[in-house]
Amino acid sequence: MAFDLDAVRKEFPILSRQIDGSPLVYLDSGNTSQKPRRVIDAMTDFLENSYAPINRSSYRLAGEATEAFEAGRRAVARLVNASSPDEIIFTKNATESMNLIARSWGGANLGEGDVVLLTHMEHHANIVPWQMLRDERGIEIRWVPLTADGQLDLTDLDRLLDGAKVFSFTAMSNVLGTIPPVAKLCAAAHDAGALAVVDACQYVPHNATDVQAWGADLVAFSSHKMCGPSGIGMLWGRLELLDAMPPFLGGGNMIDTVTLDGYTTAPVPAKFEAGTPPIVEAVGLRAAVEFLEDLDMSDIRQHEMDLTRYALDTLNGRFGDEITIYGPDDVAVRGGVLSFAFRDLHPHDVSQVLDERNVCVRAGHHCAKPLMQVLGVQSTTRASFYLYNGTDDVDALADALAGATDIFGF
Amino acid sequence: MAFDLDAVRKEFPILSRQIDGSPLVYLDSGNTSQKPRRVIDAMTDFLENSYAPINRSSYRLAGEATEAFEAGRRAVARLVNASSPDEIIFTKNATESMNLIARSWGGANLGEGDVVLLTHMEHHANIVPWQMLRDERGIEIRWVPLTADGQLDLTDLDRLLDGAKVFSFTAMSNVLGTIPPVAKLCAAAHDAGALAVVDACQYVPHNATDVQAWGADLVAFSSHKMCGPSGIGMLWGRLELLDAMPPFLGGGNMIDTVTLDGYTTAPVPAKFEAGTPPIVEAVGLRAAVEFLEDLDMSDIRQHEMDLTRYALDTLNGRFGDEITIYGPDDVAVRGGVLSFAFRDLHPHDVSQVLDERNVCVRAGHHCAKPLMQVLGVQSTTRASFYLYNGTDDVDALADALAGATDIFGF
Amino acid sequence: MPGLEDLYREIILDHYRTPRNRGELESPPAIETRGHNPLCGDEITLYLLVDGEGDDAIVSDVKIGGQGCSISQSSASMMTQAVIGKPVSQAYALIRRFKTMMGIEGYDEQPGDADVAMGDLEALQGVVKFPVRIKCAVLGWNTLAEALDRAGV
Amino acid sequence: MPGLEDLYREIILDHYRTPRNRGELESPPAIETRGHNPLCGDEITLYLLVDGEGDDAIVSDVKIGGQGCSISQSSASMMTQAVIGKPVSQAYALIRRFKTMMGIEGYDEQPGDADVAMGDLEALQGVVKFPVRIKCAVLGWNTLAEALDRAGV
Ligand SMILES: Cc1ncc(COP(=O)(O)O)c(C=O)c1O
Ligand SMILES: Cc1ncc(COP(=O)(O)O)c(C=O)c1O
Repeated sequence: MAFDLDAVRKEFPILSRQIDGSPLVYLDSGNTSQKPRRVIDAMTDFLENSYAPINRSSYRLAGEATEAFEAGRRAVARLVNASSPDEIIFTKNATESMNLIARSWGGANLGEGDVVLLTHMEHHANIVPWQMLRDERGIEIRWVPLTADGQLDLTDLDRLLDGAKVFSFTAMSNVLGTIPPVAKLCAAAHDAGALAVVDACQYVPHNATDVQAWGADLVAFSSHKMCGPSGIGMLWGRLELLDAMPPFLGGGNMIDTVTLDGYTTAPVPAKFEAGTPPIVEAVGLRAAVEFLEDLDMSDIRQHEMDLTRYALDTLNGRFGDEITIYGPDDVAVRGGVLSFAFRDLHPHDVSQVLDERNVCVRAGHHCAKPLMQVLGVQSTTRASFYLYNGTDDVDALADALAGATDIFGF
Repeated sequence: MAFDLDAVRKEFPILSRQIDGSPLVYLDSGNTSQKPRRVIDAMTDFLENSYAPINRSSYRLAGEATEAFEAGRRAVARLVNASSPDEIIFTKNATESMNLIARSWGGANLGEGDVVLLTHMEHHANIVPWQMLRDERGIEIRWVPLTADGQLDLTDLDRLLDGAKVFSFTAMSNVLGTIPPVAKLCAAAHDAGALAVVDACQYVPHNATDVQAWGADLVAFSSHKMCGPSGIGMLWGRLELLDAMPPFLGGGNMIDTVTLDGYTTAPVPAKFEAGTPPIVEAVGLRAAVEFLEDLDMSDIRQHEMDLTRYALDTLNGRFGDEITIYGPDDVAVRGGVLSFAFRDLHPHDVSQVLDERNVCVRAGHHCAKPLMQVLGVQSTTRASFYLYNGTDDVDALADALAGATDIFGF
Repeated sequence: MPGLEDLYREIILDHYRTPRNRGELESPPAIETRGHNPLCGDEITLYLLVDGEGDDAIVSDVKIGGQGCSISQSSASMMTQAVIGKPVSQAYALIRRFKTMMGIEGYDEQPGDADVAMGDLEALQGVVKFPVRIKCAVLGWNTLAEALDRAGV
Repeated sequence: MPGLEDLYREIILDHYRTPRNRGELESPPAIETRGHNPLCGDEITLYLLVDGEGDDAIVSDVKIGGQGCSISQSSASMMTQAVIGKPVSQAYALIRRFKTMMGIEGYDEQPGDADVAMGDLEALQGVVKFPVRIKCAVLGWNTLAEALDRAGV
């Protein structure tokens, strides 16, 4: 079935909201996505009729709630082709997933002088947890640099990976849109004897994902960027690896037994899910996954590739030298994220002017300050697309940018 | 205004659900509470009309969403009488709050041989994080024992606190209902030079809470037990203390700046809120706090004291020696949590029989295995009350228990 | 909804009230394994004696200790009756059949499984209608499987 | 909704296009403080020279470095004009008045504050209607306050 943009948009209540008489042009999905009706309804219905504790109580309502929660886990496992639902850990967000990796796997396996390889286009979530580990135990962090068009410069990869114990990289940059060759990087990590960790926060919402085909070891992503609720993140890991990792947070549900003298841990996924989990959120997330599956991830990706092509052409065509769009031009290796500099206007002012026309973009460092330094800027303006965006949104963006001149009179 | 039970119940959609023709008798609120209409509506409305990223983008929708999120923080600050909203940290649940305390404060301040004092009635969330710290760095854990009626035995408190650096205790036991003298314990901790940490998970939902009057240093609690959404927990701390504590999770939002060489942290509360927070959940939590405030926490407490008295009298009266209810008999020092042993029936079977009549109770160790050992049992059956429960629920529980005999024919 | 009579069949209650093969065996020679259900805290200790090697290996004795609900206790009690004196291979087959009956996936029948009689164990079929109790019913079986694996004959 | 003309007043754009007192001062003797807005990454470096002691202390010079949006840049530029040559106590009073104008709580007016003229700074009043920009407008002011605190006269 062809991708039907109008039908898709009708599923998102907020997109029919009018602000001051004109519709919302939401171009900030790289930050967080809007939610379709069925996700909202799934949560409301669950709260009104079925809410109960999970894993702990044995009456029917609790059993059913547990089943609804686990159905969320199974849906996520299916979406990324995990070999078992037990390989999916629910966290609070992708950031917690990354911290879990650094602290649990890193805590058990990394010491003084051990090397972790990152890239210059990482989000803070894939930088700071490793820097904390560095401060604590003296690991060494190395960086894969970028080419002029914002792709990973893999020329020296073998040297950088030499002796590395972890290679952790984003599957899609939240600033440049760059999609590196994930499977190839995982294989290179393994060849060097390093763990392959993938920050798939920006990838999973927009692409068909197969963690097994990637050959990755650990993969982090977030519900709120893929039409699902806030308050729930995911970690996928190979079962044997997760089994071998020490726990992260301690408390109820993650234990097998507790005495005054000590505790033993439950099998995964419970081992990594201390305390009351995001119950309603898992129910909403399941609806989000089913929504994406019904549309088909490949069709979503195709739609976004077309749209990104259109956006690059439109903006470059209309503004020429006045606009600098960062990242690769080839949409086969980039997602629908367009960070740019516009004339000598500050991104905050650009965003302000666009907001006047209900065009919502992000201005700032996008939680990727090291990348800003590499690009030689303090901040950028970023438009990021999702399945509900169309060429009309790109046109609205371009029109609003054109209007910016009138105000600043440069 | 007197507490109007019928009016309160009408606010909870699930309570009008009929299962096999009879209503739900929900007696598992110590586990997690049901949600009133206005909490559900606040979240639905926000998702349909106002969802946007917070703290990161600068268009109006994002500014309004940030404001809605922060209003949740202010509401929580008001509820527990924090001296500033900045003292409220949003976590994923109380368990994360406890881990944050153990890892951040404990990590910075506790070493080999340092003493942490806990009590025999703690939840795993206030045990395992400290045991993890013990395994990691050799701290010593001491325990305050219990009296025969399930109160803290404070006879030896001074000796136990001697040399302790932390005293961490529950403000209300989730098994016994016991409410210890929190302010007195905080003062004793301070006299001994120890930090006073309070697990207020079971307290805040049922009692007017004043963290300043307690004189506590750090207090953990959870939204889902107080009519709010799942997926969001809270940590209150004195501002100077939070300011001095190192960060817990690393990533976006918690930083001031990041370079390839290192990071610096943002001021609290952001310092402890890495990644995309529970946005919609904070909006729902605000509605929950306002709901509780409108009813008045003191009236809620009075209602639950009356109900607990009625329940103790009814169950002891009807079943005499056949029932053993743990914990203090004086409702001035106990909340609405009744754990019991019934004849020689296993709690799982009791719960099963009650479930036949839609009476929902928890059977198990209640995430307090050390306490089970102290009580000399493997598990108990637990009925726990909240503002929507009434004497009819207690009667339904008693009737269903009476029916248990017919089946097992003991 | 399924009635309690589907769960608490008379034979189940009988095994609960009068559990068979309760007790301990000296270990070694017996293999001692523990199982428990973290949800409710139920604990079981199983003692296993195996006679012979390879295809000739026989489950010569099993004893059950620990505490649990009617379902976990009766299931373990019935299990001991079903496996004592049987070849180890049949005990494994029974574990597979039982778990399949409980709706647990990943236990495809193997040739010969169908020849293993379930007998009284059929009474536990009703547990499937009470999903949260499935873990109770299989507790003893998982513990037996672990003991057999450790016997490694 | 408030229009962009409420935000981008002509005088603000003028200070943005032609910022006053941009540059550096040798430090020491100047006090150098940095401020930034973690939301957007805006950075400001402020150099402060104070003459005299106690009640006689005067802000003798201020220079601004760093990058930022029109609001943070123009607000800092106007601020320099408003404080250079003024007594330190008046600079503090102006900070309080400015923050109060921005709707930031906890800055109750103190006796004498009302005497401090806001002048062109009134043009920034429109920022209040754009709450996310308030942080931009006060960035320079917070940085100045820190510098004055460090001067400690
Ligand atoms: C006393 C006590 N502490 C801590 C917790 C843990 O709370 P949460 O599951 O929300 O992390 C609970 C609830 O299960 C509790 O009752
Ligand atoms: C590439 C990337 N990694 C990690 C994150 C962090 O995700 P979250 O905020 O859900 O923890 C984000 C989103 O902000 C991201 O874009």
